[in-house]
Amino acid sequence: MTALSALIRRDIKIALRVGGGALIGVLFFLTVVVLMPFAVGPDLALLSRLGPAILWLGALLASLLTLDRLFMADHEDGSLDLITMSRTPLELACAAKALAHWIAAGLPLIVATPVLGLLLNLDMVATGAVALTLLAGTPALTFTGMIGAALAVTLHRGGLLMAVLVLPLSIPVLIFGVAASQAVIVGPMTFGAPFSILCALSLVSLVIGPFAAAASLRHGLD
Amino acid sequence: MTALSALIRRDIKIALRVGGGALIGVLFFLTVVVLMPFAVGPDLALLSRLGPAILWLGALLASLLTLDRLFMADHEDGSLDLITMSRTPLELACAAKALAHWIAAGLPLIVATPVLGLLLNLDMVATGAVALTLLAGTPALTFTGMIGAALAVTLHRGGLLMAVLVLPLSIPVLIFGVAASQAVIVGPMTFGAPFSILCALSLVSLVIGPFAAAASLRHGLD
Amino acid sequence: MSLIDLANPTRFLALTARALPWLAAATVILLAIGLYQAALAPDDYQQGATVKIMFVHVPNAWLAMFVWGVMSIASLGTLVWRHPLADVAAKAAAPIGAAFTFLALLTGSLWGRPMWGTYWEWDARLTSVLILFLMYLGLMALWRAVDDPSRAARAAAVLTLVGAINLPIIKFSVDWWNTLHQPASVMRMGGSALDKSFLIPLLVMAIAFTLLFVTLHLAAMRNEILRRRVRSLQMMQASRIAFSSEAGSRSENASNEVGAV
Amino acid sequence: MSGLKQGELQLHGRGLRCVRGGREVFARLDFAAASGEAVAVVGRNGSGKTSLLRLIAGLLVPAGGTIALEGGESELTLAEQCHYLGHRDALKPALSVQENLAFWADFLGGERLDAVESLATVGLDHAAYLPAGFLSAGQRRRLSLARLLTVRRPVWLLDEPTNALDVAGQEMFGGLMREHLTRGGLIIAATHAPLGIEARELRIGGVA
Amino acid sequence: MSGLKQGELQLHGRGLRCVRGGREVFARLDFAAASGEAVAVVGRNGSGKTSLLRLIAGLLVPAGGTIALEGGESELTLAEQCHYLGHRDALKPALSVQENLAFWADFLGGERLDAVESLATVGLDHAAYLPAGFLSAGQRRRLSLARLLTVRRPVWLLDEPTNALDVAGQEMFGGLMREHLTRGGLIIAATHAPLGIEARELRIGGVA
Amino acid sequence: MSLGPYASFIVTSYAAAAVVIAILIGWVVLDHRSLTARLREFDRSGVTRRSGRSAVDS
Ligand code: HEM
Ligand SMILES: Nc1ncnc2c1ncn2[C@@H]1O[C@H](COP(=O)(O)OP(=O)(O)OP(=O)(O)O)[C@@H](O)[C@H]1O
Ligand SMILES: Nc1ncnc2c1ncn2[C@@H]1O[C@H](COP(=O)(O)OP(=O)(O)OP(=O)(O)O)[C@@H](O)[C@H]1O
Ligand SMILES: [Mg+2]
Ligand SMILES: [Mg+2]
Repeated sequence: MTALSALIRRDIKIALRVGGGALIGVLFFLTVVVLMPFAVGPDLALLSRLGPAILWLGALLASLLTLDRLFMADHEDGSLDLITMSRTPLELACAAKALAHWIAAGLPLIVATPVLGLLLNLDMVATGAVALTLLAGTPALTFTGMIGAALAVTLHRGGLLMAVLVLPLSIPVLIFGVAASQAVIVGPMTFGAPFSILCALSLVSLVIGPFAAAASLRHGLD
Repeated sequence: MTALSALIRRDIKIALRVGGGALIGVLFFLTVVVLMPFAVGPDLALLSRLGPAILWLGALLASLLTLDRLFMADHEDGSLDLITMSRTPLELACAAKALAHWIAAGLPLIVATPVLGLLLNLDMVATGAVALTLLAGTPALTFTGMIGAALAVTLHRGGLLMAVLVLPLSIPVLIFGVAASQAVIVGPMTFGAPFSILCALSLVSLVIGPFAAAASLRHGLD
Repeated sequence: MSLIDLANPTRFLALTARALPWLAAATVILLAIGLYQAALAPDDYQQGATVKIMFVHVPNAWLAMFVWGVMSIASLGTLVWRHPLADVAAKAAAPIGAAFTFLALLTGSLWGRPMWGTYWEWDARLTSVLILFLMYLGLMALWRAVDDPSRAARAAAVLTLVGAINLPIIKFSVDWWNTLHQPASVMRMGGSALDKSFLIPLLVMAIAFTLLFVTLHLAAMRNEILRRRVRSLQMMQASRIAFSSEAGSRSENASNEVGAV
Repeated sequence: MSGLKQGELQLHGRGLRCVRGGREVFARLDFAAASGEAVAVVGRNGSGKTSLLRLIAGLLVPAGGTIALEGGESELTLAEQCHYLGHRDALKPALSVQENLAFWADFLGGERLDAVESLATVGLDHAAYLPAGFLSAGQRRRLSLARLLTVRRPVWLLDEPTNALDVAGQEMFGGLMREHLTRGGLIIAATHAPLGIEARELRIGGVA
Repeated sequence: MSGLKQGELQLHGRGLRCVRGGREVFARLDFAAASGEAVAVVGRNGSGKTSLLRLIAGLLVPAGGTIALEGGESELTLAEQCHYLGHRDALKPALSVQENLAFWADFLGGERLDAVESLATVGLDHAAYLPAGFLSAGQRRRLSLARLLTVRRPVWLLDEPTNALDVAGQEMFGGLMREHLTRGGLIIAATHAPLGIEARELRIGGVA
Repeated sequence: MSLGPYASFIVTSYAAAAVVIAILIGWVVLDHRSLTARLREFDRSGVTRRSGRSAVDS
């Protein structure tokens, strides 16, 4: 336990110092949200209809942009060697790293959602629904993205290849996240069904992600 | 000249090998386009209205995801030291690196646009217009993004901070790119006006980008 | 010939050389029968003649999933036993699977236009197949991007197994979410709901396509083994040049041929 | 400080074969080391010294042969009883010296020494609150050495450990190695320079 | 091969002061070196050897004092006449040995030697088509040395150049340095180990 | 056999399937040819496999 909590604390500390703090995550999110109306055109009705989609895309982006180096940085400076040699099972260490990433990159977004909802013309209930889906769904983004991050180390490749491998896995999360939020805003579906699928996806990824990542790292040893 | 063309060739080679080839860029673009309908919902009319915006967002994303390490990788392995010490002015070297990045990451997208237009229900003329605006506008994305990449080295920071710095700069490019494409699709504006602004933006960034990046790298020496 | 023998690449090559002509012949014969029966099949009372698309669409859709299943099993072989032949099987299957998936998508869209009035609709079944296609492409890109085959194999294996989760989603998407797409009518609990006049040609075509896959897969595996042989010979040649320039100082460490040979 | 003495350690490899990037690096390599013994792995550049250390540390999978540690703690794997000191120093520039060390101490677990004390031993106590990114090459190496001291592990795998150390640093390090050996540990070090302690030589790949 | 002989080179720094991360590393440092001369910069870990080399290479800005090269090509800056060999080796793992070298030869420009020949000199010709990521530590170092040979520059700034080189490599490198000096070049090398050639000592920061 | 109003869709599907399968077959066959040609090349230049057999033998 000390080992895992030490790893989590270290990763959060580094993310906050190097990434520029939790504020940067929020700022990034804000920029994406501000950017969208420009891309889509200044149509308020359309915007509030697209609101959840925009917020979800922002979350997806934030995790894609930062996940890339989740294991690569540790690999390049040799930390990963020592992590593999420790008494902590690699699966747990991977899970701890992903958790730290989620805390540093995912959580600030959720906290910022209410503010951004205002910008996107969403009412209280809708904002709450989006925040709730983000809370349930972003762990899935991190934990599936982790697989790509581990593959990037194994393959000595990064950049777009990783994104190409990871994106298909995160599509379902996006679908159900947006569907659940839309259900609250426009109906006619119920919030419950897509939301519970979203939770299920998160739970599944919580299990599969660390195992796949650890397997990939172990088999990629050189 | 040999020096610059050597730098361009090297960067393209590395991008293709490490990023997994130009095909990956196209595949990434495809994935983003496939992703959007999930976020936005399966409404074909809305999709074709958002088509240009989606293609432009894909281009923005592809450049954001890869620009991050434009100078950072060279900094970390010491190449940047030698590049600064060479007889080639740093401004030109920066421009060459950005050009290589554009060729490896931007050009494939433009080539792939026609196929993606099909998926987004765009007609021939609209697709052509989007491809043209991308051709004129993506250099601006790369050359303004380069400033952020240089700042990332100077500040010893990466990840989202860079994106936060770069995104605001790329907003105008995005606006006019989408506006020009929309003009062709729905009117009522003319294509000419926003398109010439887009070209002007690109030209300005071609000049300012390298100087700003070089200045930032020089002052960031340590 | 036991399984162990099969796992030996050299034996495998010999076996393929013998089996391929027979397989190819069987494929051609069954395809001919299937096509003939499909041509004779009556029009559907709802769908008219467009029902004929079914005889290509459904086998391709099945194979799209089946091939990923084959790759998943091969991936287990790669990760658990680290067997090079499993790597070869997984790599050779990917382009073939991608082709079948592409055909399923294409014929599906072509069928969708007359039936649903649109080529494409973002519904769960169609989308999950598209994701399958993207993952096939991603896998192929991965294989291409990495020149060390065993390293690529292990990464691809992890990804294949993760992607296998998509298979049940494709299969059951029509049941879980009511969508445009037909629910399962051939393979479902409680027997097939399809009329014999459609069912028999469909099954014949499905078997023919499966045979086609087996044939192509074996041939592609053979190519892959040869490709690795070429690679290791190239490497030997390179290290041989190295020895001569180093005046034999490394003779103790003479690099051996490795890989699938 | 007692943890190691519980028995004689015997580390040996038999018939090891190493393949990297599809090329054979070495084959039929045997080695052995026991408690209190230091082995200096020597050989030409590219002969496979680093590869051997990584094989022992479990960071590479041998293409053939076996490695075993006898007499260690039975519930731990070999890798979990090894310290690996490679070229890459596993330090995070954004964290302070003290934070870096504390992290590895917490993460690696097991029997521990006071972090402050080991920083003083390697002569970095004055820099404890500096970010590791501010350290010079030799100071980084010293910080890596401090890791070996805070967490006790019986097998030290050292890859050119004296690189970047100044003369005083090399002496200090010699003392640390000697202490580790007398406490019943064993050392396998790849090196081109003299190691600073008495060591049995293991030559890889013919005469240098 | 003539480019250098055109005159005597004189490199000197006066009253140099270096500040890094807000802390003063050294102050009032003077040094001088002339054609055919090698200066070994020695000192404790963290005394500022690397910092001095980076000051000369123009990679750090001095907080005070001046550095000048007399007798060099007048239209080039000091940095453009220097080779800097640091800890980080400026190699791209994805490119082959030969591609890495060819890139630097093309990019650095100026008078050039055949790349194949310099690879042979440093003993890497057999690995020319291997990706640089496959090289061992010493092989990487050798590849960096090949860069000094393909592109001719009169001033060599070397940071612990013998690190990771095997015995034969150190001898080879000694020969290269001697050749460079006789051709009228000058060398400033930071080192803890003997350099392998005769060199004037420049001590930074008191006795080690 | 009349294909009704949607004949073009049906024909396109079958044609597309034929083309894609033909491409697959062509890929496999051409690949095999070029690979065996390269192995023959090795055989002629005297490079043999570890087992001592020639490059082209299976
Ligand atoms: C691009 C569009 C389409 C895709 C990606 C697609 C995909 C699939 C897949 C994956 C299967 C196999 C599912 C299973 O075994 O349970 C399948 C079966 C089938 N599809 Fe499609 N399809 C598409 C369009 C259509 C259209 C337009 C029709 C007809 C209206 C259609 C009719 C059928 C039928 C009848 C089956 C057999 C179902 C069974 O008996 O299990 N499909 N399709
Ligand atoms: N990037 C940096 N930022 C701030 N301070 C630094 C940085 N790099 C080094 N320093 C500090 O500058 C001083 C001199 O460092 P330098 O690397 O020049 O030492 P050195 O003499 O080369 O030491 P070594 O023998 O260990 O290589 C050290 O005290 C170090 O803490
Ligand atoms: N990551 C890698 N991938 C493929 N081959 C590698 C890799 N690392 C090293 N090699 C090869 O393995 C051989 C042994 O490398 P290793 O690093 O073990 O040598 P070494 O004895 O430590 O050399 P040095 O004295 O230079 O440190 C070298 O020929 C090298 O080319
Ligand atoms: Mg080594
Ligand atoms: Mg130094």
